[in-house]
Parts: sequence; structure tokens; C-alpha cells
Amino acid sequence: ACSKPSEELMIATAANVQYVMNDIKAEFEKESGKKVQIIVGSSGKLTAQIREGAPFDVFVSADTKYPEEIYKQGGSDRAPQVYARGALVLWSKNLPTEGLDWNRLKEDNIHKIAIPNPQTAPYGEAALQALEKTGLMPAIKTKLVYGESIAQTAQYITSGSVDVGFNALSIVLSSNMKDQGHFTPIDTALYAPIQQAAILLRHSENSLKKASSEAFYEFLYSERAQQIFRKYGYR
Amino acid sequence: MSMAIALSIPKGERLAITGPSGAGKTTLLRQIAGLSHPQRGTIIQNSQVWLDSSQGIFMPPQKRNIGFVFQDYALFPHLTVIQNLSYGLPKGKPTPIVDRFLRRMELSALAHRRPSQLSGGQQQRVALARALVREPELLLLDEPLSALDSDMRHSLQNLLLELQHEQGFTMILVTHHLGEIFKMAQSVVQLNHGQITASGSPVEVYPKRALPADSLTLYGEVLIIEIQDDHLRLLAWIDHQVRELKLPLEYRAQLQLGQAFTLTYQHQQAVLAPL
Amino acid sequence: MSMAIALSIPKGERLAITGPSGAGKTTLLRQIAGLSHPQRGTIIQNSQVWLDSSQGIFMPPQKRNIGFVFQDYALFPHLTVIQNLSYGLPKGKPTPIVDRFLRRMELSALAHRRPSQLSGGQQQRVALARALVREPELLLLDEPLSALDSDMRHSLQNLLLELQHEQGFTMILVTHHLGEIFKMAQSVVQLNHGQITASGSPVEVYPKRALPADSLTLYGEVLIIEIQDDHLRLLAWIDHQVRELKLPLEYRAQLQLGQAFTLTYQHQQAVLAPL
Amino acid sequence: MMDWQPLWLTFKLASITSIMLLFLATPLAYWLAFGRFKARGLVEALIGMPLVLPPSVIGFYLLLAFSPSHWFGAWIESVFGIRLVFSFPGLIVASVIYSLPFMVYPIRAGLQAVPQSLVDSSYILGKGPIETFFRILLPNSKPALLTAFVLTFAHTVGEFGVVLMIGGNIPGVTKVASVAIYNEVEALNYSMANQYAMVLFFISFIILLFVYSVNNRLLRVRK
Amino acid sequence: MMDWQPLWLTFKLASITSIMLLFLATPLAYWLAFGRFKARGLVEALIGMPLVLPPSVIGFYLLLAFSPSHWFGAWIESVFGIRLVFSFPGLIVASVIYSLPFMVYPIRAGLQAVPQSLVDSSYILGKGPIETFFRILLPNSKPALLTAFVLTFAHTVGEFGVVLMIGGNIPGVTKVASVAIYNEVEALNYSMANQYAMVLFFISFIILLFVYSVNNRLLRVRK
Ligand SMILES: Nc1ncnc2c1ncn2[C@@H]1O[C@H](COP(=O)(O)OP(=O)(O)OP(=O)(O)O)[C@@H](O)[C@H]1O
Ligand SMILES: Nc1ncnc2c1ncn2[C@@H]1O[C@H](COP(=O)(O)OP(=O)(O)OP(=O)(O)O)[C@@H](O)[C@H]1O
Ligand code: MOO
Ligand SMILES: [Mg+2]
Ligand SMILES: [Mg+2]
Repeated sequence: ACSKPSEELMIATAANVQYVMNDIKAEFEKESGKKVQIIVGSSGKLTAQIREGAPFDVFVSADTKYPEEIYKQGGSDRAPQVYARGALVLWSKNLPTEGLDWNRLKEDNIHKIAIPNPQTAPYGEAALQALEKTGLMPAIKTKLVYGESIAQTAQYITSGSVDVGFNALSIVLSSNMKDQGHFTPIDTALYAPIQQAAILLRHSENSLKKASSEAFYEFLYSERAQQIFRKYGYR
Repeated sequence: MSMAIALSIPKGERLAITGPSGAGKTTLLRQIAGLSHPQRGTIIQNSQVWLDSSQGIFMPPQKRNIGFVFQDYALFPHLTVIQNLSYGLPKGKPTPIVDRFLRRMELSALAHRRPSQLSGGQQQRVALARALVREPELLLLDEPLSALDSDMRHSLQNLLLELQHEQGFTMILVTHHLGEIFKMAQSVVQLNHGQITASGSPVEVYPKRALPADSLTLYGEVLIIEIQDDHLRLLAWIDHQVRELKLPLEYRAQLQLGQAFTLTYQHQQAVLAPL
Repeated sequence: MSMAIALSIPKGERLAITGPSGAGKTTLLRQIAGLSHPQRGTIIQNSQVWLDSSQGIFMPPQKRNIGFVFQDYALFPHLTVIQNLSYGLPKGKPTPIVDRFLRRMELSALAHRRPSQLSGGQQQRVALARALVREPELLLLDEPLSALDSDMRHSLQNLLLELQHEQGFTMILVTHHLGEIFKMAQSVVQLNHGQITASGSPVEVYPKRALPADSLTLYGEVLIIEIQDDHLRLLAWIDHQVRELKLPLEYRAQLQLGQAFTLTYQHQQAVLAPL
Repeated sequence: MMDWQPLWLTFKLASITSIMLLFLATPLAYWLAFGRFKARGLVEALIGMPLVLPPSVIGFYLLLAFSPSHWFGAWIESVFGIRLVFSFPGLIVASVIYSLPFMVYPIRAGLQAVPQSLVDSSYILGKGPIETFFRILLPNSKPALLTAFVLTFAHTVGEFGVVLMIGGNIPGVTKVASVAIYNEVEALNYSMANQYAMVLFFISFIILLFVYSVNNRLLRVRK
Repeated sequence: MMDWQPLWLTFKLASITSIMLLFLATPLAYWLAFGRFKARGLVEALIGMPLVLPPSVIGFYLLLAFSPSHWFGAWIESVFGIRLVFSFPGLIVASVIYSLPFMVYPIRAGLQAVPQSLVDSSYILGKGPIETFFRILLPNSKPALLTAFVLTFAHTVGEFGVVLMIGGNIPGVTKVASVAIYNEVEALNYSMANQYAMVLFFISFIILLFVYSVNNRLLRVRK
């Protein structure tokens, strides 16, 4: 509120990277002295809003599909770029780590399995691929429950509403989810890499924020930021 | 207003209640019906206790088997005339009685109208019919004929008397109409400010004035007085109307404008004409 | 019901409308007021055209400067008595007139009650007062006194007559009460099935006998009738009192309980005594 | 290609919810309108509370409560043998809770507007409170009942926050049309979203049009 | 640490929306109740339509319409100088559209229940339709008005789908409490979400409690 709002950077951030982004924001503010405002939303919603002229400077998406879409529509001069690769985990509130075994998913005492909605969330698509590859899909198809986002899927898991579910490593490692049950990473060979991309949104030539937006965008790919991503379980 | 009333009506009697506007007549009927709760009181009907505030006994209105014609009718607006009449009948009870009342109250042609499509007097008759079809033990009537012309009024008065005779119900009738009291009621209670101010048979409660039986005295006031030829022309306020009188000239000295007087007629000279 | 009525009232006159239940009296008043639309018709008041269906002229009710006392009062339930009375006054008009009417109608003590807290008769008086405070040119009264006891009825009848005398408004009064017609109206129209069946002065419409010019006619109602020896003993309601009359036996066939009659005296035989 | 199942689920959910609420809310509305108790304002305010929290948050709290690892969810499961999370019965229960104020408030206002004298009349004619309620109070509150029903029905058709959270978006079980449309929009499949929206819109419109036309015809007769 | 700004925005939005709708919806309700026109059922059904689409989908369509690249958004911007996307005025417009049925339906039912004889009386006493509307019809529809107001207010407090889509979640401008709570839940900050929810719940409860207590006191006097 003290610095002029017109000079504040507005970073549209997909929900599942918001924890990381808070750290990145703090680092960037320290380094550049600029104020940054994080706007959290689902990637799809943010994409629709950006297309209709939302006043965002950079869009940090959960995958590459949405930024590609924006780029194709002419929302940016620069093609999107992957800033991190996510890792998928199998996670349960009650089952011990030893119990998080592929073959046990078929057993009768596992009633419900949560995955993020593959239609909208990249982690959901990855989970689906893994389930197909292991050949489990036909056996557990009726057990599947779809979370709207990675966060909602985490809620299903941590509330004990489902017995087990797929999620992002970054979520499991976040401070809010510490000690919430047990998890095991999924073999990366079972799913295509989850490429999370960001895009620098178009600014007019005389925009006050043009330079700082670029600086922020570059910062995402700096070693300093990449360290933070790794700390949260991204590769 | 505080009310304090002690009243007993022999079973099958017809009682009229009268009194000025706001005297508590409607309130009394509502208390008898169980729609209002007096602070303290006892109501016993036919050796059945309806209310005893000291013992906390209260029989709800729907158990009391009464008929009530409300001053404002309170017809059900969503039901037709015939449905209004049938509402209070136990299911499966035959409808001939409904038809009979429709006919006797000249409502047959209106049977399928809703209350909003009826005139004031038609509504009042529906309210009366609705109370009667249930053949109640106690009938409470709050000015049930006030909106009716005198022919209809007389014929419904006769119908009520007939029914009461046949069925022997007890009847309490609120009315402002002196003629109705004399015709309909065996006894009358006069209320004022929530108290009984007089009760007894109509003749006891309304004693004739101390007048010579063969004369009639009226009260009047002089409005205009003129000398005309060989007589006085007097315009006077008599019996609530301006009337013209011819008087001999010798009255001139005794009368002035605004003066009150009595006028006495020897009724042998009267000509009476029924209307 | 089809209605066909032609009527003209001299400005400042008092007209009574009477007729059986459902005759069309309320409908007629509503049409005069502009609340119902006749299929065809013309209404002209004081050379101002209120309705001319052939020319498509219709003056809305709020422009007509009328007073209307509805058969069911139609008081505003969310307003107190005094607010109901003041509603129709132009803003800024002084309230003394409201106070005066409250006093004259014995409503002062109830000024701050809502209609639901009033008795039937009290509501009716509020409705009458509300129509009068606006000092309308035309006053339409649909049985405005039917819920009142006879004392109150007479005093309000007198008040109405006084006001009409002072202000000169035209008055149309629906009533079933023969006494009220004689007392209140200069002419009377009898309706039945939407048609005028009789009209003229009350004495013309209800003639029983051609009256000599020098006579006094009173209105009465039979309360009790008994045969005694060689005559009839009649207890009747005449001039606001119960009176006893002796009549020759031949009247027996013509008189019944509750029946209205006129009593005509040849005033030459009257004895007048100033008080 | 459009999947009709979510639409079918939607109208099934909306109908069942509205009808169940009608039965639940009318006694509650009656009690609020005529009951003799002190804390009326408190209860009235409480009934409105499901509205002030975001639907997905309500959904979240319901998820916690309905979850078999919570005592409530466990109790329901042991007594009724129903698991409320990720099941159609759960959607119904959640919708009923969430739409309660849409049903209760208008009906309460309608009941209160019925003149006391009609109720008195009914008692005098020998009918008890229950018969009076059904034969006098309800028929004379028809516009209010209609309002309540339409609001509840339409709102249940469109609601998705609660349903999405507690239903788990399972095709054929809890994936109702609103959720399907939401998904298509999120996935940037706008033409598919448009198709769904049009059909939902059209069917709902036809239903409401029918309801109101019938109602207006009835009202006209009674005027 | 809790940020109070979203709460302040929420109650500002809810109050402005409810009051604006009161002014917009009552004439509409009057027209529906008493107007003489054929297509009544059609208009009535149409008014309910904002309810049957999921809020975020309505938000999506409004986003498209309000966007400066659409003729409507461009027109509004050129005439009123207001951009409706990602701005507080836009939230108000969207909330007004979305909550229209909550205001119109109950008021319409209430107006229709006022006896015609009261309207007639008012005309006779020299008042035209407008004065009659304000001094007779509205005061005698008070429970219905209250219902409409409470439903609209509470619903605007809790609504977030439309607001999130069209407002863009901008702190201090369009980030209302419901969106903030939604965000905290999505961020898995349950304790912060709980805090917000409690405060929102509590303030709303106090407001409704106040409204209903005052109302009940007034009603008691008038009975
Ligand atoms: N809304 C309506 N629809 C159809 N018919 C009606 C309607 N209102 C009144 N009527 C009928 O029109 C006729 C005349 O009614 P109106 O109210 O004018 O009678 P009235 O002379 O005032 O009778 P009352 O002395 O009983 O009040 C009656 O037969 C009545 O049933
Ligand atoms: N709800 C109420 N609250 C307060 N006072 C009331 C209420 N209802 C009636 N009253 C008062 O109680 C008194 C008795 O009323 P009630 O209706 O019994 O009179 P009534 O004898 O029937 O008069 P009327 O002949 O005018 O109908 C009146 O003064 C009236 O103002
Ligand atoms: O961040 Mo997402 O796109 O809601 O999983
Ligand atoms: Mg009374
Ligand atoms: Mg009439």
C-alpha cells in the first residue's frame, strides 16, 4: 500500500506453485527493491483472465499448455519457458509408507483413490499415465475421485476422505503439510515429465513495469530461484 | 380494557349480546370459542370444562364443537363457496346438508365462486352457512346479518329460529339491532367497557318509557319560526329530521329559535302503515 | 350479472341506494369511483367528464376527489388510526381537521392503535373519518354504519348531515336500513339484478298512503305484538325509543315481528309544550 | 461430443434436493413464523449462515465432517450404511444444507402473511394445527412456496462449489453439469463449455417457463 | 496475520449490491406482479437464469462481455469511463446480475399478496400509483422485502465464483473475503482459512441477528 500500486508487479501464479512463489517473491523483493503481488488462481482461470486483459505481468503456470495458449494468441513476444519439473507422489493419511505399494491399490480395503482432475491439472495427467503404464487402471477405475486442483486433492487425502491419492512432491514437502501422513515418490519412468512453464506477458513500450517484469521473469531462471525450487522438490 | 363477566346460559337458549362499539362483545365470543385467552376464568359447557385457568385446563377451539360467524366473515379465499361450506365437515359426511344450506341461503348459483367474486351480503351468508352445516352445539354469531337487506335478514332470522328449534343448539348472538334482539333472543346481555350493565329478557332490559299508553311524546327543537296569515309555520328538528309544523298563532309567545319542546300526539289519530 | 343504470344526482344532494344482496350496489359505487370499468358508459361530475367509453376518456380514481367508505373498510394495516386519517391529506395540510374528526367520532383514545387492535365498529368509524377528512366533493358510502350500535349510528348520521349541510358535498349512501333512508336521503334508488327498479323521494318510493301535507310521519319497527281484549298491544322502536302503542285489531294481519312501518299523525291533534 | 449423464444427474439432484427441502423447510418455516420461543432471531440468523461462506469452503467443512475418519461420517456410515463423501446421497445432503435458506426464508414470509383470522376459522371448524397448516396456510402461501421452490431448484442446478468438493467429480455419480461446464472452461475447451451451458440453460428455461405459465394461469383463474 | 481488507471489501460489495438491487428489483417485481403484458412467464423464467449456470461460468461469460475487446465492454468504457473487468465496479455489476433472482422473486411474491382493496383505498385517497407503491405496497410486503434483502446480502458475501473470475483476485480492489478464504484453503493454510471464515461468519451472523431482532421487535408491536 505504501509503494504506488501502478508500479507493483502482479504475478499470476498457478495454485500449486504458490508456496514456492512466496519464497521467490521475498528473494526478488530483497534483490531488486520492487514490490511484488502474487495473484493465485487455477491455471485455466488465469489464462482466461489474461486473454481478457487482466493486469498481470508474468504468468507462472502449472504446465506448458496454458502459457502456450497465451503465446499462440499473441499475449507475449517470448515463447514460454520451463522453470521447473514437478514430481509425483503417492500419499496417504493413514497407510504407512510400506503400504504405499502399487499392488495394494487393488485391494478391497482401499475404497477411494484421489487424483487431480487430469482435464485441468498436469499432475492428474501424470498420475493417469502412471496408472495406465502399470496396468492398474481397469482394476481401480471405479475407485477414482477427482480433485479440482492439486490442493483439493490434498484436502481429500489429508482429511482421510480417501484412503490414498496422488499429489505433487512440492505439496507434501510444504510447511503446511508437514507430518500429514506418509508418501512415496513415483518412479519418474512411469509418467512424462511435468514441465511447468512461465511466460512474460506483453507490455506496452512505455510501461513503467516493463523492465521490472522482465527482471522478475529472468529471476525465475536464475540459480538463486532454481535453488528454492529444488528445496521444494522440483527438479 | 379490563373485562369481568359472569354469564350462564341454559342449554338450548338464545342469548343476545349488545352494547356500544368497543364494549367487548367480540372479545367475549372469542374467549368462549377459545381464540383469546382471558387472564383468569372458567368456562364450562354442558358439564365439560373448556377453560379453568386456576387448574391450567384449556380445551383448544377445534375440540369445542362450536359454530362461529365472524364479524369480518373470514372466508377461505382459495376455496369456492361449496368448498368453504364443506371444509368443516368430517370427510365422508354426506353433502346433502351442504346443498340444503346453499339452497336455503340462496347461494346455489354462486356455489363455485370464490369469496372475492361475491358481494358483501353474499359473503356474509356463506359465513353463516359454513357455521351451520356442522350442526354445532353452540353457535356464536357476531352481527351475522348486518350486511343484509331487511327481506333477506328476516328470512334468515326465521331460518335460524327454525334450525334452533329443530336442533336445539345454544345460540349467542351479537347484534346492534333492537328488532333483532326482541325477535331472536330469549334473554339479552348489555355490555359496556367489558362489564355487564344490564341483563334479562328483552322487555325487562328495554322497558317502555313512562308514557301514557294512548299518546306519543316526541322531543324537538325549534329551527325556524314564521308567522303566516292565520298560523305559525315552525321548522323543527324532530325525530332526527327537519319537520314542518303548523301551529295556532297563540304559541308565538312561548317559542323561540333553538328552544326545546315536547310534542304529544293522541295516537287514536295516528295512521299506521306497514312497509 | 349485466348492469344497466342511468342516474343523475343534483350537486349537493343526498341519494340512498338500496336493494337486495348482490343487486349491484357496491359495483355501482366502484364504477362511479373509477375502481371498476363498465363495458360502456359515461360519468359526468360537475360538467367534468370522468368516463366516456365511446371516446376512451377515463379519469383515474385518484384524480376524482371522492371519499369512499368501503363495505370491508380497507384500512391500512401498517398505519395507526391517525396515520390512516392523515394518509389522504396533502402534505403540509394542517392536522386540526384530523383531530376534530377523531374527537367527533370518539376515536381520540385509539389514535395510535393499528386497525388490528380495534373492534369492528371502531374500524368502521375510522374508515368513515378517513373518507371525510379530505372534504371530498362526492362522498360514496357503502353501508358505513352497519357495524354500529344505534346511539353511535344516530350520532354519526347527524354528524354526516351536519357536514353535508356545511360543506355541500354530494352524497351517495348504500344502506339496507329503512330508517336511515328516510333520515339521510332526499332521494332513493332501488336496485335489483343491476337494474333500477324504483327511484324518487323516500316517501314516493315507500308510499303506503298519500300523506296529507299537514301531517308528521315517523318511522318505526315492531318489537312485540300482542292481542289484548279488543285491541293490539304493540311495542315498537320509534324515535330512538321503545314505545307502546294501542292499535285496532284489524292491523294484526299486516304486522309481524321486526317489521318496519310508518306512523303518521295529523298534527292538528298535537299538543305542544315548550320546555 | 457431449455427455448427457451430467445433465441427467443435475436435474435428478435439483429435483430431489428441492423436494426434500420442501418437506424439511416448511415445518421449520412454520415454527419460525408461529412458534413461541425466545431465540427466534438467533435461529433465523443461523439459517442464513450457509450462504455467507464460499461454497467450496462449506464443501471443505462438510468434507471434514462427512469423512469416514470423522465421528459424524463414521456414525452416519454405521447407522445408515451410507458414505456421504464422493456419493450421490452426499451431494443431496450437502445441497440440502446449503440451499436451506432459499427454502426457509420465503416460505416463512409467506406463512406469516396469511391472516390470523383464517387460521382461527379453521380451528373453529374443527381442524387441528396440522390440517390447518396443509389446507389453509400452505394454499394461501402459494406465491411464496413457488418462489422458494424455484430459487432452490435453480440454485441447485447452478451450484458447483460444494458439489465439486464433496462429490469428487466422479463421472456418472457426482459429476453434475455445473462441474462439467466448469471443467471445460478450466481446460479452455470453450466450445464444449458453451454447448453444455446452452443445453443446461435451455432445459432450465423450459422448466421455469412451464412452472410460471402454469402458475400464472392458476392465479388468473383465482383473481 | 489476518488481512482485514478483504472483509471490508466484502461488506462494501454486499451492501452496495443489495441496495442497488433493491432499487432495480422492486420496479421489476412490481411490473411482474401488476403489469399488463403477455409474456410474463417468459420474463419470470429469464430472471431465474443467472442461477442455473455455475457462478464461474457466468463469470466467464461476463468476463468476455465486459472485456474492452468486446463491443459491450468497449461501449461501457467509452460512455461511462469505467472498465468493468478486474475492477470493483465490475464486481458490483456482476453481483447485481447474478443476485437478481434473489431480490426479484421474493419481492414479487410479497407485492402480490397485498390485498387489492388497500391499493383501491389509496387511489381513492388521491394517491397515484407511485405514492401507493411506496406508502402502501412496500410497507405491507415487509417480510418479503426482508427475505429478499437477507438472501441477496448473504449470498453476495459468500459468492466467489463470479467475483473471482471477473475480479481477478487483486488485493484491495477485488479480493473479497470469500476469495481470500478460497485462496487460503487452496494454499492449504487451513488455520488462516478458519480464521477468515470465523470472522466472516461472526460478522455476518451479528448483522443478520441484528436485522432479525429489530424486525421481530417491529412485528411484535404491529401484531
Ligand atoms: N369479482 C367478481 N366477479 C364476478 N362476480 C362478481 C364479482 N364481484 C361481485 N360480483 C357479483 O356481482 C353482483 C353484484 O355485486 P355487488 O357487490 O355490487 O352487490 P351489492 O349490491 O353490493 O350486494 P351486498 O348488499 O350483498 O353488498 C353479485 O351478484 C356478485 O356476486
Ligand atoms: N388486538 C387488540 N389489542 C388491543 N385492544 C384490542 C384488540 N382487539 C380489540 N381491542 C379493544 O378491545 C375492546 C373490545 O373490543 P371488541 O372487538 O370486543 O368490541 P366489540 O364489542 O365487538 O365492538 P364492535 O361492536 O365495534 O365490534 C375495544 O376497545 C378494542 O379497541
Ligand atoms: O495449479 Mo492448478 O492448475 O489449479 O493444479
Ligand atoms: Mg365486534
Ligand atoms: Mg355491497
